Amino acid sequence: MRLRPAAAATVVLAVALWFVPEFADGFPIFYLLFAYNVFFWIAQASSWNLFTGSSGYFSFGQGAYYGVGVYTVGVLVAKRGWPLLPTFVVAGILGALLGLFIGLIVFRLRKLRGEIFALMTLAVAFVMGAVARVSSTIDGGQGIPLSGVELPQALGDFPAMIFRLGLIVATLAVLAAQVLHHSRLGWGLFAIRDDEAVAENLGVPTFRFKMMALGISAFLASLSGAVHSLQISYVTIEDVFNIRVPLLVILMSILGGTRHWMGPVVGALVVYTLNDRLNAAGLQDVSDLIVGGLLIFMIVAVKEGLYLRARQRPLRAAIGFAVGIGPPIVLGLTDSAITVMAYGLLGAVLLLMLPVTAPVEEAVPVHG
Amino acid sequence: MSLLSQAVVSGVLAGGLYAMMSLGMSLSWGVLKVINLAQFSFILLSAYFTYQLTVSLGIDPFLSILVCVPLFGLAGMALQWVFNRIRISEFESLLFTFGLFIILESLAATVWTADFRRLSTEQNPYVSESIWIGSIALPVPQLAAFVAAILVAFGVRHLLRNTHFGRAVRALAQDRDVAVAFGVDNGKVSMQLAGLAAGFSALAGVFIAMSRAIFPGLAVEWFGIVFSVVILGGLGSTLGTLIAAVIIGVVGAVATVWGGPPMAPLAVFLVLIATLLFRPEGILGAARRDT
Amino acid sequence: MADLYFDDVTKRFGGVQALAGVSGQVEQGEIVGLVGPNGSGKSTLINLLSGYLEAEGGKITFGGEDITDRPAHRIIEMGIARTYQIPRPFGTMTALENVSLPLMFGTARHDPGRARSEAQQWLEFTGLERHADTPVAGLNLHQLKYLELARALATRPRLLFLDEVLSGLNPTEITQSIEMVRRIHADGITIVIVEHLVRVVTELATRIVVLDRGRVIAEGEPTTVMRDPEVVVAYLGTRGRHA
Amino acid sequence: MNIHRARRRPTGSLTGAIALLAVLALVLAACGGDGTADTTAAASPGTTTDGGTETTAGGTETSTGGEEAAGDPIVIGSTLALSGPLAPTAAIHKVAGDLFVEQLNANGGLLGRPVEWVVLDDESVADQAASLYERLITEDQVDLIMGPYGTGAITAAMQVAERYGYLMAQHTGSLTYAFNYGCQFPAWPTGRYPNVTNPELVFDALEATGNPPETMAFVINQFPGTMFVAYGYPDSGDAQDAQGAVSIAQERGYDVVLDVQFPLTIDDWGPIAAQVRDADPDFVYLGGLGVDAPNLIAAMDALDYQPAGMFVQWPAPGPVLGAGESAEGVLSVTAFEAHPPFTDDPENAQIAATFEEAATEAGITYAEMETQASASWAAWQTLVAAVEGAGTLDNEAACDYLVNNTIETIFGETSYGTEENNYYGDLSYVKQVQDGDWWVVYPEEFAAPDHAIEYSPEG
Repeated sequence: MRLRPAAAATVVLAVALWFVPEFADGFPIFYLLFAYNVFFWIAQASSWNLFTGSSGYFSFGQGAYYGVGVYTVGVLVAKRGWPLLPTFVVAGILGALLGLFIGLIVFRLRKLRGEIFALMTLAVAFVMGAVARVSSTIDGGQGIPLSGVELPQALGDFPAMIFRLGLIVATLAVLAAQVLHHSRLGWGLFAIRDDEAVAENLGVPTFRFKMMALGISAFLASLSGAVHSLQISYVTIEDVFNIRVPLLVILMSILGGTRHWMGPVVGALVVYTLNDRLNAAGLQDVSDLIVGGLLIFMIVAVKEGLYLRARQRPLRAAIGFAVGIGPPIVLGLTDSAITVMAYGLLGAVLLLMLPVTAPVEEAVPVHG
Repeated sequence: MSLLSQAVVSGVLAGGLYAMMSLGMSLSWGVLKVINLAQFSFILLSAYFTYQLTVSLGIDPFLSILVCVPLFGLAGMALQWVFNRIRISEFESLLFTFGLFIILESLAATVWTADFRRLSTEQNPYVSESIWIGSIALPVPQLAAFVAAILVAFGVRHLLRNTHFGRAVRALAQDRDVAVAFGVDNGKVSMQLAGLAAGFSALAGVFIAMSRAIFPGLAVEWFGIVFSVVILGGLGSTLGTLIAAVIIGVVGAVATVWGGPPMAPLAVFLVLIATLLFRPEGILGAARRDT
Repeated sequence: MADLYFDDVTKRFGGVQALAGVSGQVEQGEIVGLVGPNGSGKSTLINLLSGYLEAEGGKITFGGEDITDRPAHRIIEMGIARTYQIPRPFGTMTALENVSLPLMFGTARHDPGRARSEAQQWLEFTGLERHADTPVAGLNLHQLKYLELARALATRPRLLFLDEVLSGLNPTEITQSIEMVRRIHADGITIVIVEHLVRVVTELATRIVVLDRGRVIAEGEPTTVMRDPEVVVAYLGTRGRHA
Repeated sequence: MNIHRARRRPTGSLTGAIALLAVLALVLAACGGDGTADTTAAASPGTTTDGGTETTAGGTETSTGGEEAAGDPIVIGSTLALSGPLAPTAAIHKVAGDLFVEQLNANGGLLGRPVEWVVLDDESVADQAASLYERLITEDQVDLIMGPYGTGAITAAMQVAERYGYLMAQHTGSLTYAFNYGCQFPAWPTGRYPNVTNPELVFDALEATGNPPETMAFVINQFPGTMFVAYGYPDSGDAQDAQGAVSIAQERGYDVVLDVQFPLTIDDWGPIAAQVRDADPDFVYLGGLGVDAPNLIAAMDALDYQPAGMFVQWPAPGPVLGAGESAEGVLSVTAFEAHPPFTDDPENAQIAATFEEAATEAGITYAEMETQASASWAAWQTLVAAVEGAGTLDNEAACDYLVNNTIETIFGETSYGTEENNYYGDLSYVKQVQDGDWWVVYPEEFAAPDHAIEYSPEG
């Protein structure tokens, strides 16, 4: 398959970003950590959407794959002293195996669809936590401190390292989503999403395709979880196997738009940035009101997702962003680039939320 | 032996509470196609209201039912009105109500602080009281919840089977468009049902306040158990919900006694998975129709 | 030599015996009309023969190969395609994308780009070229039925099942559609057509098979078959039942 | 989702609301824009030209006592679990911190400059805490940091602090084996081996009654801290870490008739209560925290069962008392209680009194100063003592000062800088519920006036 412009752009961007840490004196190191977190959520959201967005099988299982990744590092590296980088790959593979195992059961043994499939994945996530709790080889309630873990020096000091690791995983996830989006696999999945029986009857190997997508998705989610364990630095069941990750991932993908690979990327950037700035904006008691409120309004007002909406209304997005960054620049609150960006995104989002008047059919074809 | 039987009984009663907490979610998801996380907020807030009424008015906690149930019933209806208005899809509703959940939790934290709130034994004598059957103790709050759950489950079952409202609801549950085509007033019926669902959650909240300490972060801890009950019982099946909750309560209790408390969640979730595999539509079979 | 051959195929849904051992064959180049009252098993038979459903009993061979237990997505490679009574397009795709999909699978296995360009010609064949980039939600029933045809033809079938392509169309549309079927047949594609409008079938088909309650009750040259008393009873009887 | 339906929905009516939300959001974001989160700052960071006298004197009271702090505020950053499961206890640390900073500023501030405390919400999640500390240090560039609350958050924050060489005083981190950062200063006097010293203390107390229990039941919350005290942490490779309450009990010849663990979140206490009743021990050792104690007590009450004696590791004190009669005689450990001899020192008495006011005002149900609040207070005293002692905001210097000097905290003479991860000894005392309130009852010399431990296996 030839390299498409989008993919090329992604690779170029990734390579460029790779060297950002070299100029770390020019900006607060926190930017690297912030960027890492955005990468993390991009990887998670993209991996979720890779399967669910394409196939229409709604999964709550993200927490399970993520957790497998985190605990693989916790157990093998912190407890057994395995080297870090190889373990990442192992974590990804274990996650993929879990995904394929689930797939085998729900797609072959039983043909579960819709809600039942969603509930099944939710149940699996619960079980993973329960298993970690009873098994003292995994956790057993003690939790696992990762303070002693040997970090690879090759990638630079911690901020640079985790930034680069996150960058790699996010790039992989986005590339995977792009390739899928334009491949026979992708089209097969889109067909499955629209009408699985007809797709099968037209020659789409539905079972194999669903398994492939699930495997890739789980691999990426678990890999990204493994990297994230370094950020957590102290792994506990409550922190890892909670409902937070799956809910946020679903949230980001749907807000950004599940129909295009850019959707989860946009969703992750917007949600994480606003969440970070609002939650840290002090007045904690009201910041939650805003996060919740924004969420509600976005769901109501931008059903097709921010990305597609922005593509129909690029002007709105641009104006919104400009208006957004206005106040802080006027008020001279430019000491934090992230805050300024947050204003921009907020402005863009709010403007995009205004009702669309012109017919949406004008929308550029979603796929292709 | 007495240990096991006592454990089983307390499991059954705990099941009553789980059922009470899950009925609203099950109806909302199964019939209205709204995955309503706000049900958890209703439970939490109702518990706080119960706490507040009992402490500041010095009334019997049971009396707060008279306030909480109608109050949250109305809240539920209002919310459903919005959902109908914006024609929300199933998974959009999940996110919408997640936002609501966040908001309501932080409101609770603002009003009652993040600190624990627990009715003292004087204010709430029931917490340590039991009704005895031979050597078996039936703790009052759980017992009350259990009885309430049975009444509600069968009440709703009767309602749905033998009333015009019920037929309308079942019609909607099976195929909304067809039902509407046949003249069912989706808006009215769904709001009524949403009101009921929210009322049930409020009722659960009262029993929660009577049986344990509450704090804003508590609500999210209920996700596991409630979703398990809802799944096991079959979406929208009230009787299924009740039975599922009891099964889960008992399985958890027995696992606790035999394998230790950490075994309880594992046992419960394994039962859950087995059910999904072999009775995907829930223990009572075709849940939607059974409602 | 019989191209499609099926022997004693059975299917039941719950308690209902949809097909109670149906046998028959379809010769190369035929247009077989499959008729019968509602619930007689016409669509079920098509679903089995096109691999959409799995038969419980019996044997199906095509071009001498046993395809009874072959997974649906491999049947298409054999050169069997079908349309649906109620059109089932891929709802989130444009007309062109709908037709290009089968071209990426089955025997063609083109990459998406090539598939699109080839799909275009099938849209032209069915006169939908102007709607290539219209999301299917923007098409009317007549166009959707043609889209079904285009999608099926894109798989380059040797045998094509048409499940009530005419139902719901107005007289002019019906005439056009019949014309279309003739053209397809003229391209050397064997056709099995399920149709309610007996007039049309007798006019189109080279041979007619009559199903009733999951059984073949008559078969043969159209005009003679339609005069067969049992057939008449079955029809009138059903009409009565349905009135 | 059907794009074509989407557009026909009536969203217009929402516009107003959205616009309003927009304004609100922008305003709020503006508050956070410059990083000034929920802060406690001097009433008026001295607009008067630099009048504050620099000081290099050690100790907690700044030598400029009374004088108005002046100059640019010194910013101290930290996170707390202001929401999530750990929020109930974190709320206490918020009150303590606010009060301490307020008093500090009233007494001439730090190095003569006013102090501003920036506290962010880590939502009880470790990785949140990590990135927030990262932000406080490298983006907001706070001068100093204070530890968060909750084992996970503390561990995560400590890694960040170590990365940038920030001194980290922390209140209640209990993974004593994991905290090997030389500039972390645990104010809570648990000692390096609470898994040994804590149980020893409790068992000594029981034996001091002359009528100790013979059978014991252990009911342990699967929370890292309580697990550590109950079973130790063998993986650390340190022999002493491998011990724990259970093994020590067995060494002492108690008959362990029940040993169960339970998940952090538990819905049904009935079966556990039934198990305890079934084992009918002379003494129940509940390795629990928060509201585990009242929940278990209520469940046992419901079975009409009251054990002869019961100990609970780290309870939320209020709810335990809420259990009324049944809570009488329950034992726990504490580092400070608002009664003599702890309040003999007038300054401590003063602190305890003002804290109670502040806590009551903040709506904390149990407003008296005890372990959590005092540990929090000591942590702040530690930080201030370090900076004042070193006479500079340089974290390294401040750290050295603490390692090499003895300072004064609410717990008395405190010398960190031990070989044992700066844990300076276990200053825990046994407290007991008597007549509806907590009293320290052991060791005698710290017992509240005319209070002594009450226990007998006969109940």
